[in-house]
Amino acid sequence: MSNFSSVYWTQFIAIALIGLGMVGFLIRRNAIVVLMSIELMLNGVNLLLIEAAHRSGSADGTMLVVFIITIAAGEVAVGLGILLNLYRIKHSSDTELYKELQG
Amino acid sequence: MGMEHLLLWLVTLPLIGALVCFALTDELSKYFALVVTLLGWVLAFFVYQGFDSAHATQLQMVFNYPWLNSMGVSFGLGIDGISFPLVILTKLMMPIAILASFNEKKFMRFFMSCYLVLDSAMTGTFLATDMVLFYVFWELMLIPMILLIGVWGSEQRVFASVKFFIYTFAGSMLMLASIFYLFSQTHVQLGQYTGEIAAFTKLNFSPVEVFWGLNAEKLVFLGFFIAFAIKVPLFPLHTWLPDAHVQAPTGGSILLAAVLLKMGTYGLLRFAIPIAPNAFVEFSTCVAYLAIIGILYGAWVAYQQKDMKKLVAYSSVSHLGFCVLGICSMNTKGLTGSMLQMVNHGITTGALFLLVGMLYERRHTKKFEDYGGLAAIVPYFSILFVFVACSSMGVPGLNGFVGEFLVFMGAFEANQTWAFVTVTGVVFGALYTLTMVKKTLFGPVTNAENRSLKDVTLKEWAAILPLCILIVYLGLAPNSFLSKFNQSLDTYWAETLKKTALDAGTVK
Amino acid sequence: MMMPLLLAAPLIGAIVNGLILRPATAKRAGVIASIAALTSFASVMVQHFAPDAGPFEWTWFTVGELTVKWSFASDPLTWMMCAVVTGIGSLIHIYSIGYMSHEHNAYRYFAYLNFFLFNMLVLITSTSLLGMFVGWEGVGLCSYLLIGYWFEDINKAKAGMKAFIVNRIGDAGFLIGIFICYQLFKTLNFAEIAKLLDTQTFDVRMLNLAAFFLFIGAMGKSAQIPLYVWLPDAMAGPTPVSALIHAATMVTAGIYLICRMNGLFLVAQDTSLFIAIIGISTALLSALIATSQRDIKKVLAYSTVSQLGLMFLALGCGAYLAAIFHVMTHAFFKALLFLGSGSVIHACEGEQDIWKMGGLKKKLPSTFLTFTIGTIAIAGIPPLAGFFSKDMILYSALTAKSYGTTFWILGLLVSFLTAFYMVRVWALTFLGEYRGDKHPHESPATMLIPLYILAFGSIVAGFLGMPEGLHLLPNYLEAFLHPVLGPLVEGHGALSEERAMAVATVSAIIACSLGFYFYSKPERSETPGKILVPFKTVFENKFWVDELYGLVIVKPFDALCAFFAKFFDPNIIDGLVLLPSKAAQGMGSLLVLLQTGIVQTYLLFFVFGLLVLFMVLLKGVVL
Amino acid sequence: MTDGIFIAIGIFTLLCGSSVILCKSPVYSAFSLILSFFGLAGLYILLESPFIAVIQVLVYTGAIVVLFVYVVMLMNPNSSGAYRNWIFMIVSAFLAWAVSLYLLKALTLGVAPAVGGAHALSLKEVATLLFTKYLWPFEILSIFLVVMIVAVFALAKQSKETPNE
Repeated sequence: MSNFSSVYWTQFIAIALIGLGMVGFLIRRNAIVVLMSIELMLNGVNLLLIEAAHRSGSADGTMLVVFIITIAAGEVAVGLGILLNLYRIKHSSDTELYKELQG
Repeated sequence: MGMEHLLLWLVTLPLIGALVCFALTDELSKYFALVVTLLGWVLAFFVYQGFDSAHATQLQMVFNYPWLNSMGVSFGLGIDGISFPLVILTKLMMPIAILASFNEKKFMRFFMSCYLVLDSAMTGTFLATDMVLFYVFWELMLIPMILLIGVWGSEQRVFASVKFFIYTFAGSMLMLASIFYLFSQTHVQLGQYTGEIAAFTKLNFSPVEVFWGLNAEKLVFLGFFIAFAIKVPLFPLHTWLPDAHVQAPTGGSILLAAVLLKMGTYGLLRFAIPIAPNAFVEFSTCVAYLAIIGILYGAWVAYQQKDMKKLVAYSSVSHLGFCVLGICSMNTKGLTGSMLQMVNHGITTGALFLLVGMLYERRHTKKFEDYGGLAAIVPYFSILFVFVACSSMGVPGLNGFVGEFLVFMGAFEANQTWAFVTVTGVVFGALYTLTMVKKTLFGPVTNAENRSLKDVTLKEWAAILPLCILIVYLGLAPNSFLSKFNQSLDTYWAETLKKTALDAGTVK
Repeated sequence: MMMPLLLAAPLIGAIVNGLILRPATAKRAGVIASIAALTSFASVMVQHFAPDAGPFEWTWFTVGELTVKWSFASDPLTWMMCAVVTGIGSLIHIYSIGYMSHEHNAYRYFAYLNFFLFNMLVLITSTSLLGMFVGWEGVGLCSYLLIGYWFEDINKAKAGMKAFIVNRIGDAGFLIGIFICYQLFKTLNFAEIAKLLDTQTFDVRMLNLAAFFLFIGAMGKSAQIPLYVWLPDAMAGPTPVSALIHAATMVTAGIYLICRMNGLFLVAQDTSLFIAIIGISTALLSALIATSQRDIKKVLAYSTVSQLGLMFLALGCGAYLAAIFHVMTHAFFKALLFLGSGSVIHACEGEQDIWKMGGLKKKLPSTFLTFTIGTIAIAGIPPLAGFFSKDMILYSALTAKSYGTTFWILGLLVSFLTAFYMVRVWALTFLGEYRGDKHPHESPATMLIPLYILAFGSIVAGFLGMPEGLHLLPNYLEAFLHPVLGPLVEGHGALSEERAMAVATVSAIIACSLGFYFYSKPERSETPGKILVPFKTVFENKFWVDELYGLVIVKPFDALCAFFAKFFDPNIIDGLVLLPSKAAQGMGSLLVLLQTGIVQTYLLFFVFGLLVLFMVLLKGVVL
Repeated sequence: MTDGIFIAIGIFTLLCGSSVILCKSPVYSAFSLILSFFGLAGLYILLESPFIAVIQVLVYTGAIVVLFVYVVMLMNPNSSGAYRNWIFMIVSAFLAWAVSLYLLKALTLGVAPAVGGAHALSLKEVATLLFTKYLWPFEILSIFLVVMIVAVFALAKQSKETPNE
């Protein structure tokens, strides 16, 4: 398991994850799914970091991943808190309804 | 009080008065402001006496106080032939403007302090011998004027004051650009930065074409010229004047017409022409055309106006066109004529606005159709109205004629077709003035409120009488006033155009 | 001492009446005004018989090399004009006491009248063109105020304004004339100009131009062809005003100007010819119009215009003496006719239509007598003033250098028409039965005395300038005005002077009898109308000149001003000024559309931005 | 052989990832998220960093996704219109595809050759690194977490006051 013939695969998967996350938070109307797709993108980045750490052998990459995970946790907590409040007002999590801040 | 402090007092007295005015009650501030401006008369009288007409070309009573030493800018005040009549005019019109706004209802204290700040700013602009100081006063003058129009004006006052401010301010931005360029040139050409206007006139410009075939001198001239043309107001840049006048309170209108419009022509004489004489010589023909169009256009548009103040505003465009034409004719007669026309226009239009203000205070309307047949009801008012209308038309024997006649002589000497065209301006001038007189005074009394109008009150007599006396005095014996600054105007062209293409023979 | 008093008296009278005393009754105001006029008349008389020190001088303004002085001349021409103006002026002041008795604040009228007298005297006595211009415009102003005296009626106010504007057009021409004169002679003083004209020679074209523009000024003031339209409308003012201003004094200012500058006009030959042509054509046109006017004052107004035309004919032909002589005689009998018509109108309580009068011979005997003398004088019947002065003009026209005979024939036709319409007016008002519904009564004494004096003047005035040929009386006027107007030019025309006089008299007598024949009996008074029906309508509507002016000048000018005031200024120029502010608002409203409020749209922009960023950073890399 | 397992797990993760964004009801997308995280953990193990894999499973999947599921249950979302309009989907798909391509290009450009032996990262190494080089970020992170908790409490409290109509 030590070495792979090519780095290509992991990067492909990571970037695919990021792309999926990006598509996700653009097309879904449900706010929660938007948050999930952001998580997806973050994990795509983690994968890239781990692959780099693995390839270069230094543990910096893993450190970064740990930090990313904690931040993601915080971010989700606040995100969901806000969503709950919005839900309390709008009784729906559909992003189309939250349009008061219009021009 | 030594002579040199006189000018300093001339500028700062009203400023101090303005500050004190804040502290007084509404009632008291009225009379206090009047006293301050009458003191202004006294000071002006001293200046009138102290001014030595023999050498009116040099700056007299110079007061200099180092202000921004590093930049070579000093708080310099001085008076010479060109600024002398206009300073006297400013000090003369102040108490009249204050008298005209005695029965203002709201914020009288601030109203009066606005006037006093305006007074000091205007006097400062005329007396400043330092470019930066001139610009400071030039901008300071706008602020009280905006407040006067914006706070105490009539219906669309805010629109008018914003338009007035932005229009004039945009112009002075161009001027600022020219000032910066000149300032930098002083360092390059004269070794060290200096704000002195005299130093500015000694600069010479590189003939290299910057863009559109305009070299540095032409650009500097245009910078100054556009700012002053807006203020004059010259033909295409005049549309702020009717709005500002219609919405301004009576006192504001008087000062706007009597003094602020003269800033433009004064600026041309003091800054634009001496600093960039070649450019002026080249542009003088098209400036003259603009002035001529302004004269005729102002008269034609005034003829069709429904609103009294708008009519008088457009008449100011026409009268000021005469002043600019006088300057562009580039000879002593034209210049003296334009200088006299500035003073005369200030007095006549000031009186006209005073009268219109009287009607506005009684009927609160400026439209012609609300008036008609007043001659039977208010005889004294109608005598004054016809008298001032005659002076505005330029009937000889009154002050309007002398200025116009000299401008015509100057224009005729410079270019005969100019004179032929502008003389018809005299006919149109009579046309719109008489239409105004007909619509307000003659004909049957159309609506009932006019019947109960009361005639001129004592306060109004106090305001209008000095103007009438001056109208007759300047009409019949302008010589004593003229001889004061005559000498400076004779040598003005000799000096300023000496540096220009005199040898190139462009000047006739 | 006399000269300042001459001017000061009417000015003080005006100020006392108008501003200080403002007396309630017309009588008191009239008395003050008349005293002022009489003192100035007296000072003129004293001035002549005991001339005091030299001209009274005072500098008005000096600018560079141009110095303008107020100074008052006392040469014979000025004296004669002052005598005529103040003499007839004071008579009219006395007359108007009676005429304006029922006006409630007549002090205003008398103040204006005195102020007018002052301005006219300034015009006549000033020694420089500019001083004259001051009087010129002052007189225009007073005629504006007096015509629009009854300002309640808007049409009268409009007539006043029309008079002032048309005069102003003439004054604009006058101003240009002054500029050209100053450019040529470097001075505006008459004496100096005359001296310069004798000594140096100037470019004839420029002289003609200067003369032409000065003539435009004269045209405006003395109502010649293009600028005469204001005089008939000026009848809106009270009748004494018409008598004083529009018959005797103001309208003659143009002629006085040309006589004063006779040196210039003598040299400028083609302008003089132009003046003669304009003069005779105005005379002919207005004489034709006068034949079919209904309003008595309009007839007299047109007759004044035609008599002025004759005077300008004389000026054109170089006979300045003839013109001045006619000015004097015309002042007498025209003032007499106007005041006579004034007392007729006063009697018929404001009725001015001659077809509604008639048979006033019995009710207004003295007015009838004086009016008859006036009619005979103007018609040119020998012993009276009109004959001599008109004949001098016709003879000078005959002996003129170019087109002598044609001018003479046309002049003869004009005097024929004059006699005809004057007898028509005379007959319709005084003969036959009274056709109106009022009950006319004789006017008070104050109105009749001036009429008698003027009647006497009309008879005697002719003898002053009798031509030498008749060997009856020496030509006093010629001797008196010789120094100023130069010698009487002796020319020779188709006829000798005596024969020309005879022809003129015969034509006048034929015209009078024709007029008398037609208009004395009511049934026959319609016939002339029927004979020349097509012409009658043309004459009655004054050749539609006013309507033509309205169409060609007034309407397009109003349209032009309305275009500028209502469309061009607010939309184009103001539009350009407000353009930046409107553009800013427009842009603002566009950008607002981007703010949909939905989170995803912002995320889309975010991703799009990312893409662009990558494109920029990885320029070389092609996907 | 290990390549094969790696690709299999990779494809499995991608499938779960796509089902996260494609399923109509959020509940299914939450569960597919969990599955994709397990796939990821597998990949981490294959990349010889078991510590991260454990963290991934414990913290990420255990805590965060559970929170998601919990909130999804609270909001009982109706899976009405799940997706935005068509044009929006096409545009966003294209953009995502373009960005990913660029990312791929960028990564391949900057790849440094494998330097030094690729060896499994022992926990000791990670821990020493944590407390030496990354001490400050670690402390700041703790402050960040405290702030996060306070924020969430504030949000929660606020919800009590707003009248839940």
